[in-house]
Amino acid sequence: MVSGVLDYLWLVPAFPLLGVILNGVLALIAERPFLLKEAGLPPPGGSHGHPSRGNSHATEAPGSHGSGASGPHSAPVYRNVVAFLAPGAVGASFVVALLCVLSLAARPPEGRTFVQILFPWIQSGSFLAPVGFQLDPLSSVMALVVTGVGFLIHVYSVGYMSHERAFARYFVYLNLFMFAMLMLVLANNYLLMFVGWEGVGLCSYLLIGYWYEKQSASDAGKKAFIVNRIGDFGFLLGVFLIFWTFGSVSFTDVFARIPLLRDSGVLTAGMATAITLLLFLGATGKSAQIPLYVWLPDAMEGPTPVSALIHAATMVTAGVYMVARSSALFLLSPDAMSVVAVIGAATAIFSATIGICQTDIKRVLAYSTVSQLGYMFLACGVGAFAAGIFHLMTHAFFKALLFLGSGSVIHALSGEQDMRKMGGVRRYLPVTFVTMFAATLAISGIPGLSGFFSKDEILWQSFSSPHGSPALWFVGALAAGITAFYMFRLVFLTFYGGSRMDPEVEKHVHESPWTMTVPLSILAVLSVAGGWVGIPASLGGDNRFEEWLAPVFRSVAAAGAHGAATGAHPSVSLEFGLMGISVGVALAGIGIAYFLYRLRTSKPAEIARRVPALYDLVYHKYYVDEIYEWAVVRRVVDGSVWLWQMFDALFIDGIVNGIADGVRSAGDRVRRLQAGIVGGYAFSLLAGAVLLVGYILYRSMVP
Amino acid sequence: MEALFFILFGAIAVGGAVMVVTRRHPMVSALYLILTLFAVAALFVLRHAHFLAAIQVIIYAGAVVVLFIFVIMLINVPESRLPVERATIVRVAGVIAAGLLILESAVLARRFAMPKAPVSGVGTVEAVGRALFTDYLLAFEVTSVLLLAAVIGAIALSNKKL
Amino acid sequence: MTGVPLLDQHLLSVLIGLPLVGAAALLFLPREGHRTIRNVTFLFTLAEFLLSLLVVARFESGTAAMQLVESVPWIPRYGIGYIVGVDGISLWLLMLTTFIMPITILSAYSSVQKHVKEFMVFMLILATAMVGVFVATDLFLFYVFWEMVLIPMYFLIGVWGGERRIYAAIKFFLYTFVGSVLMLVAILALYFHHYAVTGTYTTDLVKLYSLTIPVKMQFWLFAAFFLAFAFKVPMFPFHTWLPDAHTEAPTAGSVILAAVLLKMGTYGFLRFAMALFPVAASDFTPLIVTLAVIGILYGALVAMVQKDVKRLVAYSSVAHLGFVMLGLFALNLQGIEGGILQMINHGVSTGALFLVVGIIYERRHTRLISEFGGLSRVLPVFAFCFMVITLSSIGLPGTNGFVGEFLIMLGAFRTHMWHTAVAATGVIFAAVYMLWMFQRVMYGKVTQEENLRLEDMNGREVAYMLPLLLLVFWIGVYPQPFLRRMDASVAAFVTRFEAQKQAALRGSPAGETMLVRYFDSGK
Amino acid sequence: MIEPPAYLLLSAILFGIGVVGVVARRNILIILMSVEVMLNGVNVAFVAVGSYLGDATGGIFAFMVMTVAAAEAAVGLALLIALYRIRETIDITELKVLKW
Repeated sequence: MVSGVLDYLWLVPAFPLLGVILNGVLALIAERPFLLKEAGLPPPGGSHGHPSRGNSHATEAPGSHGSGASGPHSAPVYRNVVAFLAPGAVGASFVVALLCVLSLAARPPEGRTFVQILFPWIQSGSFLAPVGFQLDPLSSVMALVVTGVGFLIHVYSVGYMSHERAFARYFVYLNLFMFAMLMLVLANNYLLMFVGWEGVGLCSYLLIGYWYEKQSASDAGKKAFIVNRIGDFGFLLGVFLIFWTFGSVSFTDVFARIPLLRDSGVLTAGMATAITLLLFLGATGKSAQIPLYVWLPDAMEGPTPVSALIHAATMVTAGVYMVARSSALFLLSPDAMSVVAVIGAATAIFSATIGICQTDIKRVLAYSTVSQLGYMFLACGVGAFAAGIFHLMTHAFFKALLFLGSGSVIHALSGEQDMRKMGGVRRYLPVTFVTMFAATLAISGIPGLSGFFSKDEILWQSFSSPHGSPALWFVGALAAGITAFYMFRLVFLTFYGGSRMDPEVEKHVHESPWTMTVPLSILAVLSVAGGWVGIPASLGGDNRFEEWLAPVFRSVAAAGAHGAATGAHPSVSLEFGLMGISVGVALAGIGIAYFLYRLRTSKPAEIARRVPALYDLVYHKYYVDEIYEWAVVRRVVDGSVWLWQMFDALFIDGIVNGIADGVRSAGDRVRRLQAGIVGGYAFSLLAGAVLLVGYILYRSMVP
Repeated sequence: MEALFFILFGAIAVGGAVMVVTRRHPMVSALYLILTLFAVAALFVLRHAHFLAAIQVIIYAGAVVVLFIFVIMLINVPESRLPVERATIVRVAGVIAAGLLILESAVLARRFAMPKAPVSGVGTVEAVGRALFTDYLLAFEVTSVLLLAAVIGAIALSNKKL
Repeated sequence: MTGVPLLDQHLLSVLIGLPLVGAAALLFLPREGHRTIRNVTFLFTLAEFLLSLLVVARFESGTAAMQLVESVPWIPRYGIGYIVGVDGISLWLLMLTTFIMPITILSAYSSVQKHVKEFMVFMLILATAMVGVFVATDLFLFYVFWEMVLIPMYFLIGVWGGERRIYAAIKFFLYTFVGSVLMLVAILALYFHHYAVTGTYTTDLVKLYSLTIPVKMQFWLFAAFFLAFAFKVPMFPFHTWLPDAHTEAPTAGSVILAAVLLKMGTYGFLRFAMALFPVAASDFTPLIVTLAVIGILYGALVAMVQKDVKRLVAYSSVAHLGFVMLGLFALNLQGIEGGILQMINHGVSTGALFLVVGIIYERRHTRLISEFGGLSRVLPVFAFCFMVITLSSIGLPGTNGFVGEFLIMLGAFRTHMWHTAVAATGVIFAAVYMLWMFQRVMYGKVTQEENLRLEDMNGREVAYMLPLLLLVFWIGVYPQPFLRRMDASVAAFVTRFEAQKQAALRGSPAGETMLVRYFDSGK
Repeated sequence: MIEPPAYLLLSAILFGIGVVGVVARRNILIILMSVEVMLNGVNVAFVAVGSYLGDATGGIFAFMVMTVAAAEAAVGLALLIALYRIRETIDITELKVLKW
């Protein structure tokens, strides 16, 4: 029976959770003695050849973690167990997910929604949020991407992290992340989704701050968590509104009740706008959109596989997934759709321009990620949810590959991340180079590769959909050109030209072990071929991907006001024209990159000198971090200090202690009556008696 | 007849009391105190409180005042070191207040209505004894505890190692 | 002898009495035998906890009535009775009290070295008083226990506290005492009102519930109760005793203070102030909700800039209790259940936080954040516990904090949408101050030489931390056992609240509330 | 026939004289004796009123007062002796350590 396999859906998140527990026990029991032994030792100075960690300050960080103390040769047994357990858990969950999806696919399209309720989680009055999973075409795409890419990155991590002291701790976090992410994508209600939503934020925090001894790393982790929490605040309020509007938080209930509530006037457009904008605030936090994107570039402080998994392929796309999941709600509110589209487009172009001037290889990729996420939101904003998810998937392949490739480079170059100190690495790292080049072609939108199909679908929809406009298309196309430019800039600076490497570093450059290159190769294949499931009809394909997702978004279209998700193409020739333009723009971007970084390598510096203000502005990321720091962080901290010292200590406690002091000083005065002279006391006693008897007398005379 | 005795003993009591508070040497005061106590005992007899009159003489005059005299002789303050009385504001005011108190009480006492049929015999040994060992038994027993406490207190206080 | 049924009949009294018996037993132990004294105290508190499990076992979740009731006339002439009972509102607070006691006693094994015997005696007296507060259903009895809590706590702070312990102890005592004196006046007023209406004197809470109190009288009585409980909670702006008391109290004192004593205030609101005076409670709701929201933000902001870990946690309590108050005054099922659950959660997480702080304080004798840094490297187990508790405190889903805060805000969102929206930003600030503190204490490099030599948590410390961690996840993942036992009582509370309110409003001349009339006359 | 007010008047006068002694004298011994005078004044009232009302309670009260007076005298004099040993004075104005 097909549903027999689906009954084991809960195993998909359960395997990583098991991995968390087992690895956690190992981390606390087996790994702790090693760490403590090391902690007693003074940190050895200087780095000697262990390219152990990806951080931007190679000269200070690697050595300070005691990299010499534990190499793979001296690895204790537990490390092997962890190295097997952690990827194994994710692999198992991938297999289960795959089987479940296959059995789901065997069902007729309308019946492709499977809900499994495990137990009630929070129940209070009419409110019920169960722990339940929902597998439908949308979540199955996500589940496969998450477990599949996640598995590859786990394998890669075994190699990449092999020199780390806290090996088990890393995999605990990574497995925990997989668990949280799977809860997010498989949840059957908004609240459980929120569990995964915050859970991945936590793992992101933990993994960014993995090298917690480094101030910048723990700062970045904290920043990521807090900025995400700002988004979560919106998400949470959105959930409240959903519950009090729909009376449920489960996806199926909410979407099923839309027509009824809309017709009865309970669900107004204003309410829909409020709900969706709050949810979208959550999405901007998680998916690093304006104005909450600032945490993602800093998140590159984490180990590179983490950047690949969390900050490129999976977690940051959760916002897109959530918007797509809530598409029925978003379609009720044209205003919200416009906001999503505009924010997406603005983020795409804004961060793409920042990417031009970055010199840190991972930061280029980080801004690229922000930009690509903007693309996905653009797609959602114009109603092309399927296209957004499609791009989400292809992006997961090629961006994970790009990060892993850059990780491989960094690994080979002893932790060097500055592209100005690379060059000509192609010779040493052939596999890395080839795979990364494929990914670069894919992201640039070269026809035939995965990125082309998904990106082109988005651009076409942003032009042709009822929610779209030529302006959105133009911004998108421009961003595509810039993307092609900075990606090839990255490739040229890193792999081509003469070596600018530190001679000391150059001696140790080596290709990475198989645990790293095999995932690279698999991802390269996916980057190239991953788009072939969604070749549009105009190019002779049948867009099977969109068809697969259609049940999710078709019911949306039926429920929503506008059925634009899979609108018929108005004109094939127009589509071809636009496709040609976007390919042309991409090629132009590549051409400019080739010109500037291969032919006239002195030109970039010259340009920078010619427009110093502009260059400075872009180089410093438009000073957004500084503005936030000045306008928000400092205000809040100063205000809090004021509240504490002036309001709390001076004002409130002033009143409290003032009362106390008043009583005390009054007592001090009254005390003088108690002079200690007995005669005085006797006299007051007597006076009291006289007054008392006088009073009695008075009362007896005056009735 | 009763009026005559009342005026006589009342005058003795008041006179003795005045002497008690005005004499410089405590020994003289103590002797006048005995006079006052006897006069009060006589007044008790006038009101048919024979038992009380008896213990007034036995306990008060016989024990308490003797105790006073004993202490006066024990510490034997030389004449020169007796406190010198001086009129301070508090003292003068105190005397005036005391006078006021007497006045007030006198006015109050005049307004005091009372059945005119004095019942004789309520202060006899039998009556007091009956009351004491029936209705007021608990109070009586508590009195003994009080006295015991006083004894212990007195002993403890006069301990040299205080 | 039918042992078990007898025990059942007097279960609550046994729970009240057992610690006192323990305290009496301690008197017969030699004062030098610290080990014996500690063990005996621990055994008594453990027995207390195990016995209290029997309460849960006997508890019927389907009914809203008081259960395990014992009612004995105490001062019959004045209608005062010894009446105890539990319902869904007090059950978990009782359990929290008995649960936290053995843990604090274990933590005091090492942290209290002077006057061990007296310390333990005070702890046991405190346990009796706290249990009494939560099970008393007679106003007079409640008041007795309520005041009885003050005395041992006063000594715990004043004798075993930090440098400014005397100041803190007196401040704590006076602050809360002022409130409770007002409450006493209100109790008397209520008592005489009951006599005036029915002709009998009683302090039985259940009988008083059915009393319809005139609107104007409700206003003043609620105001008095409000002050008493608001001081205790503490609500902004009556909170300034809390940071001082928490900071100066010994670890065990801080834990008890945070876990149980503060809950007496919120519990008092629910059980007495709101239940007895529904009209006034409704009138006060805007004020209280506003103060609660201010407290949430204020506590969070001020916590953020503290330099002393304990002060930080104390201010975070102000914020957390703000959430509880917000939930209670949402006046619907979700809000109140969330509020009660959050009382438990706060007891668990903040109690655990104080234990965590206590652990490093014992080793370094400082609470200043700047004295630490990089401890993760030296103390991995400690880091793990601290992390879990931090996450619980900031309300991460999957931990207990989330369930409570979520239900609170869900409930409050319905009745006070904008207040709740503002309060929700408190969740952000919670992350800011907790993570910032965690970063400064645990992350970075070890900067102080002494910190390198710190020892990780020992077996005893793990033993008392573990139950707390388990509870963090249990409530976070499967809160149903807790919520289900509240359902009937809270639902009945909400229903009765509305009914009483309507009845009282019918009784008042114009059917209008006090505040409305006040403002109308002001115009 | 003596009216009860006469006894009460006498009682008030005795009491007042005792009060004067207490407030106006410095010699502790005399103060103590003045207290005895005051107590006697009270006793007169008790006994007189008791006998007029025909109630033994008045007498009982007087009895109690005497007991208290005896106790008071004993403790008071003991205190005086203890004090005299330490301070070598029986002047009440010199005793003013009862303050802070």
